[in-house]
Amino acid sequence: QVRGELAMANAQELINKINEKCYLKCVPKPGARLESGEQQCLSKCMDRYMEAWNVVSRSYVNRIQRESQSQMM
Amino acid sequence: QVRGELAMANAQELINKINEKCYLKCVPKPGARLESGEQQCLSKCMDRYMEAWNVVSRSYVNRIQRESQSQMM
Amino acid sequence: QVRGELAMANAQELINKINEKCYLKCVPKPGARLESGEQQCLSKCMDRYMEAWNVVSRSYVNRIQRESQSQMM
Amino acid sequence: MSQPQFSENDQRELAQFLEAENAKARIQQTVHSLTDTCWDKCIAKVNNKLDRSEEACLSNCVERFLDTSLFIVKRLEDLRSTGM
Amino acid sequence: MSQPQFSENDQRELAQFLEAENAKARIQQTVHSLTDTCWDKCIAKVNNKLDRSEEACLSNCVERFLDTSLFIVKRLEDLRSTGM
Amino acid sequence: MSQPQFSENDQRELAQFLEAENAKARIQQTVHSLTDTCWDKCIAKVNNKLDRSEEACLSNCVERFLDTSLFIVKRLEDLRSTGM
Repeated sequence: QVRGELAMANAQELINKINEKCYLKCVPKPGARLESGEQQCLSKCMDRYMEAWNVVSRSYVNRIQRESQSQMM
Repeated sequence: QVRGELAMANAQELINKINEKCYLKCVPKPGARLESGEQQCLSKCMDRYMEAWNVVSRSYVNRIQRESQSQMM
Repeated sequence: QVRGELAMANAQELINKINEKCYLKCVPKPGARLESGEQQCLSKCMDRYMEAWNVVSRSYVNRIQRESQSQMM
Repeated sequence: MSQPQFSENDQRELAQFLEAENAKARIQQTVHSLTDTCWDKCIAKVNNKLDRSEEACLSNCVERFLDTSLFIVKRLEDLRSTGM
Repeated sequence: MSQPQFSENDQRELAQFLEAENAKARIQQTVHSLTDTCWDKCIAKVNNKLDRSEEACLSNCVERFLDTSLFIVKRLEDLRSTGM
Repeated sequence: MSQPQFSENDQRELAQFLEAENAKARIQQTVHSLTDTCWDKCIAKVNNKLDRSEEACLSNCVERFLDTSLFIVKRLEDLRSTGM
């Protein structure tokens, strides 16, 4: 249950960040509806943001592991 | 008493946001005193911010109500 | 012990702010390593930020004292 | 010190009241955050009145932001269900 | 487990100490937030020393920010008392 | 209401589990914050794929940000030990 809450919090934070960053990039002038061009931009932006999250996560975890190894030597 | 605290927290947050946004807009180069032109700008900015808050609040509450109605159908 | 925690929290917050502000200013295009020019910039930026913190702190404490004196008269 | 005694009925009413106040606080917090975002998007300079286009921009900004939020959540679910 | 016993005097001193530490923490938090705002307003590029105009800008930035805060609170009270 | 009884062993395992979950939550929070910073630094416009230079920028951005953090902490310690 703790694990579930953690995953939820993580997904929620990811959604909030994507919302903030991609709304800024893809909907510069909000109109009467979400245009199809804006929706395509949001889809792409969302995919890129999740890729970026993965790259950052990988780099960060690698770094932590390198540091903890070098401390043990 | 809970209600009072809520109203207080709401007013405090509004004051903080107005302070942040309007100081940025109206006092680009802070001088030895708050000039009368800057004070006029602050008054206007404050009124506009509170109007904006009301427009946003109305739109948001409308949207919540529409969504909760469409879910009940 | 409370005092120690407070000093720690204060130092940590200062480090976070310097990290955020000076990384933004000094490392516009992160490369394969922290270049010596970037390191020099970070040193200077860090010193300036701490000076700025001191100026702001002094001004703020002065102001609080002036206000509390004028209220007592 | 003795605890005050509440009937079950009192307790239920208190819980409802607190829940309603909580909901109100969450709504106000969202309104603050939306006003922050939409102020930056819609208000370039401060005039004597919000003009019609600024007001329309603010209201569209709220609606489209919430659309974006729904769009993202729905797309995440689609991606998950197609097993990506 | 037994609670340690404090005299009323000890308790009062402890409460005063904690209150003072709280006040210090709030002041430090405000200083962090003001430094953040005023750094962005006053420091365009990083030199070998804060020059006089940057230092004056920082100090004015703090004073005017607090003036702005008082101005807003006072005006809110005026609006309320004239029944708007 | 009676408290459930845990053996000392259960308690130790529970504490370890919670500690590990806490560490995971802190790491995820740092990843969110680094992604925020590095997205703004590295992604100017949204393409059909992260290209090589964007990916390198993101990874360098993380590494240099952490270097910066270590640099600051180390320099603070040096300043303190030389008595400034």
